[in-house]
Amino acid sequence: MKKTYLRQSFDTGIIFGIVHIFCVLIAFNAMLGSLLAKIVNVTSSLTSPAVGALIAYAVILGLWAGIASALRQRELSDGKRLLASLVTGSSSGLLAAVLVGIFQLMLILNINPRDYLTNLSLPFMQACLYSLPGLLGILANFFTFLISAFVGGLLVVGWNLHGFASIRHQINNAPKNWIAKLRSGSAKKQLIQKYVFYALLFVLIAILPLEWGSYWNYVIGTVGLYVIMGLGLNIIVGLSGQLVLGYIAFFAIGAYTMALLNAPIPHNLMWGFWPALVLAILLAALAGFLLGLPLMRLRGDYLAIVTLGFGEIIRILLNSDLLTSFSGGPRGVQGIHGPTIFGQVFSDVNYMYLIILAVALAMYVYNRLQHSRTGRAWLAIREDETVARATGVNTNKYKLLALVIGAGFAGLAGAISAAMNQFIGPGDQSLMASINVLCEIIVGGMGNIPGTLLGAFALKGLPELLREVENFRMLAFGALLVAMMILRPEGLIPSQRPTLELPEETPPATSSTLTDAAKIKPPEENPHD
Amino acid sequence: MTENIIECREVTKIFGGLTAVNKVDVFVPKSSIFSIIGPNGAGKTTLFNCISGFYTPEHGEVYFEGEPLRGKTTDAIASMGISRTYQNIRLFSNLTTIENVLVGQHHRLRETWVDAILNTRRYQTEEKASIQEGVRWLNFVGLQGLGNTPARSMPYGAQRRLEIARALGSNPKLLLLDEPTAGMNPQETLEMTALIRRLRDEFGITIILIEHDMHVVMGISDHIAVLDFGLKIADGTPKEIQANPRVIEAYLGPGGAALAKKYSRNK
Amino acid sequence: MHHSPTKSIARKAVIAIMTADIPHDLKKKGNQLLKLIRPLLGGIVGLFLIYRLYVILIVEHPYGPDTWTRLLIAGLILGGVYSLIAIGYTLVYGILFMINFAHGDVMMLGAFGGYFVFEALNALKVGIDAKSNFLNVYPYYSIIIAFIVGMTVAALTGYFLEKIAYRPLRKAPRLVPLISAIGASIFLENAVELLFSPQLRNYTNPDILHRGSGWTIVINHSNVIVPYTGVFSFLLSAILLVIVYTIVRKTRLGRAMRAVALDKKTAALMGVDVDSTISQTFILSGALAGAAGVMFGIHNGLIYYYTGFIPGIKAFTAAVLGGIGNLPGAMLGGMFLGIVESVGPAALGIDFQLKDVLAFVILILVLIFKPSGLLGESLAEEKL
Amino acid sequence: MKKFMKVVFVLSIAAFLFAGCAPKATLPAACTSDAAGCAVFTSGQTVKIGMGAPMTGGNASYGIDISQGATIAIADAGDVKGWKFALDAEDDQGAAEGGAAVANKFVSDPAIVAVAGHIFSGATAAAVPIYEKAGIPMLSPSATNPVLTTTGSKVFNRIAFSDLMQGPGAADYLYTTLKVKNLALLHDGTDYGKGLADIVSKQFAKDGGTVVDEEAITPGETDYTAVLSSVASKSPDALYFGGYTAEGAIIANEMKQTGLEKAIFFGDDGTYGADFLTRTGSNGEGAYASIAPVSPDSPAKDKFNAAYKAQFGKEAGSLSPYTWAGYDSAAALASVIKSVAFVDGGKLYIPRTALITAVRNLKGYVGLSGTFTCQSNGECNTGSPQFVIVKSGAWVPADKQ
Repeated sequence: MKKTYLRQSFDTGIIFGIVHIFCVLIAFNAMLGSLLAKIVNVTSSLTSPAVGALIAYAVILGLWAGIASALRQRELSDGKRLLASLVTGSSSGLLAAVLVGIFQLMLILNINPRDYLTNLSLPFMQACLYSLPGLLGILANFFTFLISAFVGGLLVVGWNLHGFASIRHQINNAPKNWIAKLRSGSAKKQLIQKYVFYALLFVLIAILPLEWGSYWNYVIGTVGLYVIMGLGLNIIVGLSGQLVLGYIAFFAIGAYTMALLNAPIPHNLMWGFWPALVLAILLAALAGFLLGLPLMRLRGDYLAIVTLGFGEIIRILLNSDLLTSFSGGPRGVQGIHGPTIFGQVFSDVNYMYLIILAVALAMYVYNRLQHSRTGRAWLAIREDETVARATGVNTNKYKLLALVIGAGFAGLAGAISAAMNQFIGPGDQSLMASINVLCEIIVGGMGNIPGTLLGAFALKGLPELLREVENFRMLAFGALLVAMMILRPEGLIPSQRPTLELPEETPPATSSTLTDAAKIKPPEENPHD
Repeated sequence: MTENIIECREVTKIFGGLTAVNKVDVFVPKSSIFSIIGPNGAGKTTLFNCISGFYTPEHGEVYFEGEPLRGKTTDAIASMGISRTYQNIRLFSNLTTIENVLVGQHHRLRETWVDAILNTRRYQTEEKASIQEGVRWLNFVGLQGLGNTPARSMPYGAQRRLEIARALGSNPKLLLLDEPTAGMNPQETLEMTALIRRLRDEFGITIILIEHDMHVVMGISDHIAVLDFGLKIADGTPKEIQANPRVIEAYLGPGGAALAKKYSRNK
Repeated sequence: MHHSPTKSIARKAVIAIMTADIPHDLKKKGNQLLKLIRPLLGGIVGLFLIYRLYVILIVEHPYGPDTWTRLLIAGLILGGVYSLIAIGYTLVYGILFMINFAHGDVMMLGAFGGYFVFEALNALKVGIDAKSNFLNVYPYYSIIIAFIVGMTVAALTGYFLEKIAYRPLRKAPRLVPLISAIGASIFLENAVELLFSPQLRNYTNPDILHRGSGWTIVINHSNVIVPYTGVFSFLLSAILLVIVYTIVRKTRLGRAMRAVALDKKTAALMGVDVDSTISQTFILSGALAGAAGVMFGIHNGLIYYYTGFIPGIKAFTAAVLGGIGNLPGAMLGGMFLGIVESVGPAALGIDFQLKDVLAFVILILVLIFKPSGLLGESLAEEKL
Repeated sequence: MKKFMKVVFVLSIAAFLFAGCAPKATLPAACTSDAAGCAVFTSGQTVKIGMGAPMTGGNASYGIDISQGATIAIADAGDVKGWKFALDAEDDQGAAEGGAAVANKFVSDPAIVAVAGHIFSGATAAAVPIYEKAGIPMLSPSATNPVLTTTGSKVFNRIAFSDLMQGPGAADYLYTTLKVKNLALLHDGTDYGKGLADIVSKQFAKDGGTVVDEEAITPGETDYTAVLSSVASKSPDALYFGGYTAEGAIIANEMKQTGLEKAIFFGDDGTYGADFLTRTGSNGEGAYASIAPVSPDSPAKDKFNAAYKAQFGKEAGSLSPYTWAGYDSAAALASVIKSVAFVDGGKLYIPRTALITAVRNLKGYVGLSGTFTCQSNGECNTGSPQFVIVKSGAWVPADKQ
């Protein structure tokens, strides 16, 4: 049955009200407040925020509610839409009023709920009541929502804000259109575009590391390492379709190889960076092989849990008393020697360039494989393992190969990061790290390079950018992840298969290069045209 | 005896209680079209699965060119020269059509991941050649110009043809077609039958066919085997089969034989 | 000890992979290798385990029967909680084929629900003297209320989780709901941290369930305590497991669930309301997680926003171990895992620090031999 | 449109290039002579003290608690010659990667002159080399990993009570004072707990006692009866636990139901604190802990506790045992900064190298969690530990002999 528009807008209001209550209870409003306060330079803290800031927050939320509910009633008349926004405002305001009403009660009865709801200090509750006495504060809260929602409605009706909806839609399709635009146009134009693009890219890559200081070098460097891991995992999950949850284990193996070979404690072997790098990659790959060998029969989530277990096993062992003498135990390995250039150790800039090179290499390899017989075999396995097998693909071999190569990528990333941080400890090898990489490739769009790049920035860059909101950043991150999946389930940049240029009229058979193709000569001209 | 490319000797496949295929003998001469018919659930597809190695029969043995297939993995069997299509179309739906055919060629190519990374001559030549051959197969089955369209976005009939192109890509000696004309209109059906004939006549591929459309079956088969409830109830040329009362009963139920006689006399 | 054979096989296979192409005979060898490696690896580890067992139990036997009893008790209690959470995983997996990563956090929320009930009832005075508060005057009611509230909170969480985070993704590729679930999990954890502070909370039990006290059995001159809380949570989980099993096997809802699990389209055609069935599944699994949470709090006594994470992962492991999607499997897996974790290290003479390693190794071994878990349906025949 | 983008891009490149060679202002001699130069503050700017701490994830309580302690310290510190102090607490998630990220962020912010941190040793180890390069002194309240002070770092100091001080003392006390012959050790697998346990077991064996069992637990869990039962089967006189309150309290509780009723629970400064009492109740009676030499209740501490409760609504120490150390590290840094900062021409200058040496030369600073005098290696909380026991629900000094 269809709800009336009033009922709908009432519900909208309720939802916004609930969101508001949640925000107040986690003192998110105060955080926004203190951000605003920072901008206008007023002292304010989470425990006793500036009243003005809280009002500002409430107004913003109210406006949003009003606009949302007015936009929702697209087909209705302006009057009704205003009414809708009013209803929304009142229902959300009602909830807000109830909340602060309870606050007022606690203040009067002098109950301190902080033992349970940690943010509700008395000054905070005062501030939420706009430090007004008695009913005034409650009414004030109610009317902030009511009025701002109404204003929101006016905005929509006034000079119409359907813009919002369409903007959202555009944002949704932006990457697709953008790519399409790049792909469009004459071959020559495309070529020029391509060259210009790469030239600019090169200039950027050449200049930026020198310019943007150690912090951004570090952040972008980490992103780079995650790109490498993302590509590696993409070979396993994106191409060959095996869900692996303990991917970080291979990273750990690479990192510890580098660490144990190039740190004074515990072994003081001092192989130097480059041989250690090679060995790190090889050992990680070998680990992938040994893990994969017995598990080829497993499919889907069984493989997932086993690899998850593998990751945990590696982490626990690295942390355990058993291997302390070997791997440094919980203390990890410190003072790892990095590579040297002209006799002096790498600076952050040097590392940046090293990582850029590694990323370029990883991209190259990934790209080559993706469009080869091997890559096609992987995709076939992902699409339908049984049929792939019946078509003559040795699925075991190729699944194993994917695991081995993917693990190698992780080893590379691990080795570099160990040298860059000059430290590696079991603390970094947590399950969440594996999950981060998985999220990276899925958020970005599985099985393609631009997606992986974007995903890496989203997952490693975003939390850095969100630093301003301190404790709220992981909350925001989680919410974004869900929203992301709902809005763009196929990832920011959906994969699409390459367009091979196919011969127009088929030249005489060159099947000599194909083994035993001699037996069978496909027709030169075909009957259907 | 050597003329038979495939020999099923007393092949028996049991699922739990029920015997899907029961002591079935099938001998298929080289470069012939051999049809397996029978009512639904007669065990036709199960027999296919035994041949292409999805199932290993409980009793009996399948010989391909005199070599027993027991214990061989499906990919090994495929690379021996047996390839097949599926009753419910099973393409690599997110790959393009040409890529589907290229996967079909997989086991004939020699290029490896190392070649791909180093972009060796072998990689380049093989890619070029295999793409060319792939395109020719696409043209052969009548999908010219559709090389770069994703398999999933193709019409039903085209998908069936693509499945055949993929099977041909692996350069088979024996081709198992599971209801190739199912759900096709008469026009498409005609084209398909023509296609199947050409496969035998031009390339000498042996074809085993599961088919419900009797016109097709009687039209193109050299030999027909009839399965019913897992048992082979008849075997022979189309003429013999048409005359065989047991077959007619299997299809038309008891008394059907007489009915059919009457019908044929009237003709 | 079991490195040399694996290594040599590894070398051969690496060559196999590196070499341009595996010619037929060699390919056959490769497949034989693959066939060989499984029993080889499994056999070696299995032998190792048996050897250790022999050494500990027959040769060294460092523990008396009292210790074994204690270990077993701990294992059974742990197993009870695990299987209860595992059931939740398995229900959801069985019907949606997705790993509900946030399930552990649903349990955590349930635990908090029970916690607040106990706190409130503890503060609620029902007599003149200071000691007489509702919690201890009416302990049975208190416990019942706590469970009702905890289960309700968790069930609601499960319901909204599905409605908001999973339902829009029904048609999406398999990994997408998983990521959404991970996001939800992160969100829930941090939300609880921000609401209630990261502080560890002490569960205030009613005195009849006082932690640490219990029946005392004397086994070779040392008293083994069977804690009330432990017995309580074990029995309760057993009862709940039976209830769930009957719901799924006998009731209309159960039939609907199984129908949807088999084939959503057909179920819908047969007049099963797929959406509501899935919602109810989430409510059911949520409620179980909630009960598990309250039990966890009552027995273990400490909860915080991260409480759900480790049990969540363990329960998922248990579910897979038993054959995910299979109810008795989840119960078996949970019990098995619990006992392995508490008894295993002692029985094999391994550091207790490595109990999780042991658990996962056993998981891997089981899956090597039964790729679909202890009671899972077999994938031996290729799916067609 | 495209053209416009290109112009913008070229301009931005140019901007980057010019940013490199901005004109330098004339500096006072103290700064030009200083190897790492000065931090310069115009009027109205704030002098920032950084803190890298786990604010999210499973260990958030430590970071949040310690940063809250430091916040109060900054409030108490007042101002340096008219310039305000500010605390910049960043989330490093307690791990190396985060530690390096935060460190790099801090060194790129010229207003950060010193760092009260990091909290966890992993993050700290990754951060030290970065501060070393930038010349920013550290004073960690809680990174106890002994290796940290052995790498010869100039900038790293800690007021965390060094394991090397605490461990041997505890072992001797167990052996000589408590007459323990058979000791079982348990640690939580963190570098702190394990480090202590290892040192204690070595020393105890050297004293002549026998270590009957050494086990590790998995932190974050709440049921350790299994491992405790196996420990009990070795029938030790005492159980030494290296770790933090959360696990320590659970163990003290569960010892009573796993056959360790008679064994003494002996904890460290990580298990010491009000929270241990509330969580163990009667089970905690007779539990020992070794702590840094400080009177359990100084008036300053009471004042702090009151302030903490008022501002954050929790008892100080209920989130982590390091609240007071957090206060101390920030307060000590503030006092040192005051000592080296000078005003010249309306600007505040803080010579960085001078600050580093000043922190390293910290002497007899009386804090809430101890009296700090930094050694040449950066250990600031030395001296023999003090031992406390739980008597009738309160920590009281244990009797020495």
